[in-house]
Amino acid sequence: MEILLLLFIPLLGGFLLAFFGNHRLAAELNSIISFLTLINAGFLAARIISYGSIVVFHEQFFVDPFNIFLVALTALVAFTTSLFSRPYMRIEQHHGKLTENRLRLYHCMYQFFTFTMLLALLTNNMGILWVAMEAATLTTVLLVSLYRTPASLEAAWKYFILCGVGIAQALFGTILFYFAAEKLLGIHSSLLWTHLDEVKNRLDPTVMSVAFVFLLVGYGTKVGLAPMHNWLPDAHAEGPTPISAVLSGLLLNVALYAVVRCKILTDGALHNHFAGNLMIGFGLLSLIVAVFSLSRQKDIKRLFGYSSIEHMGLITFAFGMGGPIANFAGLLHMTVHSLTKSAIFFTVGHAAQKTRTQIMENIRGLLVQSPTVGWGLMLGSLAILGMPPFGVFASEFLILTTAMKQEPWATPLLLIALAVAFAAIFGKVQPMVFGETTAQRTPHPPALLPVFLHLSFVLMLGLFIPMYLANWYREAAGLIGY
Amino acid sequence: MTIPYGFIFQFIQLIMALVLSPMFLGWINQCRCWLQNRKGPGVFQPYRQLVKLFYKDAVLAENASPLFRMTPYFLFACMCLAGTIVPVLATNLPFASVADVIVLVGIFALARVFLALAAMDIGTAFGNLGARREMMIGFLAEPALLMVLFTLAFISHSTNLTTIVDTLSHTRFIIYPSMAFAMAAYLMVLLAENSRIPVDNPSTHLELTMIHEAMMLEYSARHLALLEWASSIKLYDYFVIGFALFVPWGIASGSHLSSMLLAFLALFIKLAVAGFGLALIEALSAKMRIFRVPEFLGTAFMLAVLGTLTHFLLEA
Amino acid sequence: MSLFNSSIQGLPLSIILDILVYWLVIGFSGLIFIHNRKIVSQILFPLGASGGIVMIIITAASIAHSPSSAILSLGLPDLPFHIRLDALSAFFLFLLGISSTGICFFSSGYFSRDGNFSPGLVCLQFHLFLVSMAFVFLADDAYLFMIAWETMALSSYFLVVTDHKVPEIRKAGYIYLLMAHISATAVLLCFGVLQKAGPQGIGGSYTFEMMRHLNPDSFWATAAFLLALFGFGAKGGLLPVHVWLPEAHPAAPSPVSALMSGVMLKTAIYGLLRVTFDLLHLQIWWWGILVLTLGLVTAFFGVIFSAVQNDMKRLLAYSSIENIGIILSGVGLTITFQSYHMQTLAALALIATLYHCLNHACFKSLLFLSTGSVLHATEERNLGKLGGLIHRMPWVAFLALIGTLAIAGLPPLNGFVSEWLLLQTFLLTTGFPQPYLNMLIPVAAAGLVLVAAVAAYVMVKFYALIFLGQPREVRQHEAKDANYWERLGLSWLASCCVLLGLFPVEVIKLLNTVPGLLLGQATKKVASQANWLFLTPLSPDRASYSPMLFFGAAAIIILITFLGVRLVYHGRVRRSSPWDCGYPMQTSRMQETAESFGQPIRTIFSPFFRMHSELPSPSDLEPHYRNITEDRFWYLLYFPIGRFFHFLSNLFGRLQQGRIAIYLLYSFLTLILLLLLI
Amino acid sequence: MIPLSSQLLNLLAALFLLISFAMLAQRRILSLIHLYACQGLVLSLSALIVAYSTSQSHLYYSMFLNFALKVLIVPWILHRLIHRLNVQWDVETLINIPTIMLLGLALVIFAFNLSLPIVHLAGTINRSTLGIALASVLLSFLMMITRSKAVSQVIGFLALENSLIFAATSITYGMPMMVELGIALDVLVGIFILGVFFFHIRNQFDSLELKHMEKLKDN
Repeated sequence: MEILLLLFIPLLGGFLLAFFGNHRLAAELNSIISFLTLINAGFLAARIISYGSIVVFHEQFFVDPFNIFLVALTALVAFTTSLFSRPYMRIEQHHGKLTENRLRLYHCMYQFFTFTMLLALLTNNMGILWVAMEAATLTTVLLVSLYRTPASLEAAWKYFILCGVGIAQALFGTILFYFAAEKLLGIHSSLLWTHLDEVKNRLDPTVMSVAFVFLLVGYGTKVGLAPMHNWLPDAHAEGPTPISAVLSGLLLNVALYAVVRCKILTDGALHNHFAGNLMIGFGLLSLIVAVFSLSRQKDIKRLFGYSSIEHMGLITFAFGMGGPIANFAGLLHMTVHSLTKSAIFFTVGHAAQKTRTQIMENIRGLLVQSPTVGWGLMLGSLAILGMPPFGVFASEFLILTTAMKQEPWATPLLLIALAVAFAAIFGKVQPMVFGETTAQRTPHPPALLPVFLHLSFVLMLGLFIPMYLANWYREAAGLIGY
Repeated sequence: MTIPYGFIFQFIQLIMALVLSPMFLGWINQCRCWLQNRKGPGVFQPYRQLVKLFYKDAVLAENASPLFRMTPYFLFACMCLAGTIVPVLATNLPFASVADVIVLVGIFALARVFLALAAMDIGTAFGNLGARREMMIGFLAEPALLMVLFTLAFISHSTNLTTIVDTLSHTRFIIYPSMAFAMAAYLMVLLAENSRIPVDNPSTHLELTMIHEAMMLEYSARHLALLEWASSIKLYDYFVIGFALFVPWGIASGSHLSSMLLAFLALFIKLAVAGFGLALIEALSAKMRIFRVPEFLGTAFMLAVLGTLTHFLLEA
Repeated sequence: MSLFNSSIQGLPLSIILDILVYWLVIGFSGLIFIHNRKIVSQILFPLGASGGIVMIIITAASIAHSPSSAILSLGLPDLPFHIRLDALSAFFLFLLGISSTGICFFSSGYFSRDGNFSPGLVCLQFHLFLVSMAFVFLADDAYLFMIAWETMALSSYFLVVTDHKVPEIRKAGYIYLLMAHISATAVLLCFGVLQKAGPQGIGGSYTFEMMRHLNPDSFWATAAFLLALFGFGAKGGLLPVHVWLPEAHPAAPSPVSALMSGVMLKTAIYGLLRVTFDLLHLQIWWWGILVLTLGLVTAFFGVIFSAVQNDMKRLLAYSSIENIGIILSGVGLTITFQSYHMQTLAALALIATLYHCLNHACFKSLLFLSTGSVLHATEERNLGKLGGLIHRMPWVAFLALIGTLAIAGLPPLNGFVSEWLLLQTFLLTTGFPQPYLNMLIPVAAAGLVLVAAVAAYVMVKFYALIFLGQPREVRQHEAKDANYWERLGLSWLASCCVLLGLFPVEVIKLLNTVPGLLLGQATKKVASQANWLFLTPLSPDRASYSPMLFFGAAAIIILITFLGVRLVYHGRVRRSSPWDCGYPMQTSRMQETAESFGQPIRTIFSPFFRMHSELPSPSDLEPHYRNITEDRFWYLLYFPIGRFFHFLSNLFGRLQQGRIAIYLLYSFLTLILLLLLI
Repeated sequence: MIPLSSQLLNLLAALFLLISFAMLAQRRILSLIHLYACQGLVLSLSALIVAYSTSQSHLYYSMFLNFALKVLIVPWILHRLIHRLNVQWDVETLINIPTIMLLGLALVIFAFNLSLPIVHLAGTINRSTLGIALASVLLSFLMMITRSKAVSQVIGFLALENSLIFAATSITYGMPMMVELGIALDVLVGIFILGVFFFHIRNQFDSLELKHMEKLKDN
């Protein structure tokens, strides 16, 4: 029941906002809907934790610790982002960047986007998963191009074409899955993940490997794995900041979730580490490409877009290695990354709004202008760079030490990459936060509750992971297996 | 019933250091006069000098700090201590175990640092210049000195001077080739540390090349007297250390008055010869430019290291 | 406290944890009074100092006890924070307590003066720094160690950039945190190697307890050791990864510089010792030689560079590099001895090393703090512009003199004791299997002596230019002496220097449990048959030293001389202007400057510097002389690396050049490639 | 003896591939749209045949769906678009068609080789169509790469999607209905969004040349 509600709320909210999206209180409504979604997700999560995974509605929906954890995360970040976007978008409107209709479109699409995310996570049907991903692309395309500036249009176009093609390849992979499973499962249930999971050992290896290649390239495009990553920085930089936040915080995770689901099946079919090795390779490649691109950036949101690629690479690497610790670390990293990165985008949004620019040379002395923004950005960047005691370090610690056990050759690469990323990002963040500025101190402190909420959560995860959360991660990690 | 003897020796040594050192300085100057066929002022000239200085009124610069006034006493004390540690007459010195050769070098360094600080206290150009040069010579000479001592220490497996002297003099006689290097190095260090020609000229003022004198320019009367006295004791100390290390024969190990007297005699002879030797060196060699001092002391250092290495090559 | 509920054996450990919590509370209460300078400086910092004092007592009492450990219910699942208090950590905590007490006292005076910083924030970062360092010493699993390690770096970074309006300080902070992070990655990799052989599973082998039990083979052991050497060396300022140190230490406020130099650098030594002797069980002789050589090179480099500095804090920073070098050479000796199972000698070397750590913590903190007072009194850090402060600030001058003599390694103060012990160790080294080593050791000893001698030179420069002579600038005429809190802090540290110098035997009795822990229980106690008066490392006839008697005798002689002179003669004194060979028109500008005092070193060791100097030509109307001495390593190592990475990033930047067709092509080719691979 | 239906199906597959090649080489946008419609027709015909020969009822629906969407609606929308944007006559400059053709040929061979090991276990009546489907996927991919105009790129995208559906219907009697519906919906929405996009792009860059959209890059 929660599942239907969970899907229904954002859907209804989307339609509501399609009509009242330009109302005075639309933003509040948006937050309220997201909040309801969050509550609902909370209930569902509680139930899953207590009773274990469930399959409902002609096996069309299915919830296990792995995806419920992402559902909860999605709902949480969606809610906080809506909180952040309420004042933010209002100021954007005052700056004259948005018309009322655009605002309506924004709110409506925001809810639809949440809906597609949740659908992609909750469905049991690989086909529906694909459909949801495609729908997510469509909604976000509209959101990225919200400002209708040439740059935003270009970004949206690239995003659409690249991800569309990628998704198309994913569809081919899905068809091949179907093709492989059909003879075993018949027409109706042969795309249902649960059934596929049962028979995965008997699926034909060649088909599965080809299929996985298509799926990896396809969904990998959406994850932002190099060399299919090129859309990501543009989309992050040109869209409105809340959208950058949810793109980094949610969409990439969900795409990666799809990849991991496929990996599970492929591993079952192939009995070798083929899928894992592919993911390790792509993870490392993305990591390295991202960190070396970091130092060239001028636009702050581009910078953190690349940092998202970097972290997605790291997570992919972790899942590629597999095993209890690596998966645990991967899940943990998913969590902390989406929390931290969205927090960073919140602060970046405020900073960019204050200084009316996204070019980093022109952002200086944030600490003087508004201490909260300054500290938020500083702490957030340090957290994302894997500085203890923040949670990112915890996951990176686990990933690195596991890599030392399983892929010793890769560890130096990882460490060098992380060091380079540190040098690049911190070298750019420090002058923005510190130093003198001509701008005077802003009168009222910005509403940064979400930022510090996220950061404190990340901090907690670094120092202390509650037992139920840990068990949850463990079960999820167990599901992913090797 | 040896302990009182030990303390007696100790005390005698201290007194000797105080009393003999000016005379030794006088002897050296006398020899130099003879070698430059002049008629010297006599061996006791330094005593007269000291007494005269003690009677004078002290003149201090306005901005002289307490440090400046205390330094002569510190210096004097350091040199006296050094004198007591070195076995000059006998080796069973109770106080010798207070400090070994490394501490000895440390004492000299302490004295040097205090003198340099005092020299810079007034803030005159000459004082600064002297202090800088003195410290430079210090950090070049100290390693050489320590390496010399290390050679000996390696030979005798000890850094206690008394033990070294015991092993060298009272065990059966062995020829140590490393000693030759060590001795040469020690001689060079001695010249540098006591500001003798060719490194510095003790009997000069108002020269841009002066080192030791430049540091004492601002001193007068009793302070100057103490400093002069201290530097003569330093010279004496260096010589007796040299004797203890390289020609330890005659130093009493037991505590009989006979051997005591013998040691006394031996010391006199050594001092006389060595003083003359020093005078000879000074008379023959010309003072070198300050820029060449590093090379000079570098050579000393190299020699000392070579000494150690030869010890490990040939003797170990 | 609910956090520490789970299984703490032993009272000392729990008390130490309480102290840490106490410090944390102080720090966070700084946030409450974030702008209230009076409360923060007059109340919070002294409270922190009280914590330090308790720390000293507890550790001194518990250092001889058997290791006690605890598990905090924090950290990762299956990997809660393990902490352990053994002799080594107790010693370093003792060190932390000693210098932090003095520094806290001083800070309460220092931060009471106004500057553009928010005192509460500084208070928080300061105490966080203390706590993280303590946790570094206490940590018993890799995760907690890394967290404490990085938190230490982070909090100190924020302290360094306290005055972030100044661009140089920002740059220094950046370099500092970057190097700290790189060193941390190396350390992390080292732990990764150490736990490599361990079983799978979270928390599998991340605890040091586990690491102690899995013995990696010599290859992986060497890898771990080299990584540790790099990582910890980078933290400690080992060549060639020292470049951050002379930037960061001067940039920080003086109490912070003191804490960084005095204690934080020792965490590197601690880590190296912990990994090399505690976690690894086999040592290979060439490790020791490597460390010894590196240490000596570092020491030499540090000392000659400190000799040519003009900025007093930079000078001290380089001298920290020197001291770390000396300490590391001691560590190297220890490793070599241990690898040849000469445990007594190893123990002696280790004792000397630890002793020097302790001494350096005292006198370097003391000197940094005194520069802080000078800085406050004159707003001037260029040695060439100071001078004559002994008249204006007698307290600081006197206490700094003690520190100066101590760091110059002069008897009877503490610096001399540790160098004496180290030299003794060198001298006792004869029994190596390789003749080469036997040759090398004396040369190394010579190098050490050279370093010590140059250090004396440097310190004369430091002290004389700041406190002696005539004021070189007008401003120094109204310089004020340190206030009471500052005096308290300074005198605390100064008295530590004196006591450590005068009672070495007692201190060594304290340290003696550490070799037992690290080198095996069989180790014979150092200075076992020494009574409190005479320090005899092995046997009285080999070497002995009694600072107390030395001091007493010197004092007596001074007294007698003084009285004698006064009684026999007179004490009349006249004051007049300095004579100076009768040269007229002496001005204070005719004194030595920092550059001129460094000149001998520059000329003698010129190949080591990267200098360019602007000399006046004879026809200059207003001649001016400038000399810039730089570190070659920037040009030999760091700039090339930077260029290389820049080149790489340009290469990768080509990927993103805007044409959508190209992007599609990437995706297409990837697909084809993978399909071919199958 | 191969049954007639499968012979027909193979014929349609060949046609499909042929059309893909034609699209790859076609310069004029209007005829591109026509080709796309033909492709849709072939697609729905093949669906019909499969449905008939295997009497799978849901395939009829999917056939109707495809027909409606790919033969009527989408081409109609595209026509409207290019008329409104009045680009129906413009011709794009393809670089060197023979090379592209050769590339396409290579791709076809590659696709066939790739599909060989898979095909043999296809129990369906349509052995070799997987290779063709894969080939046409790659071909339309290539087409997207080589095009320099927004509209034609989109047509390439649609062709890609077409060939996917072709693969679905021909090798695995089509996907489950719900999925097909979802896909169709996505395509429809996508077309609408793209249509809106064209206008924005034209307003911003006053042309649909992709070369205007190369501003965002690292430098």
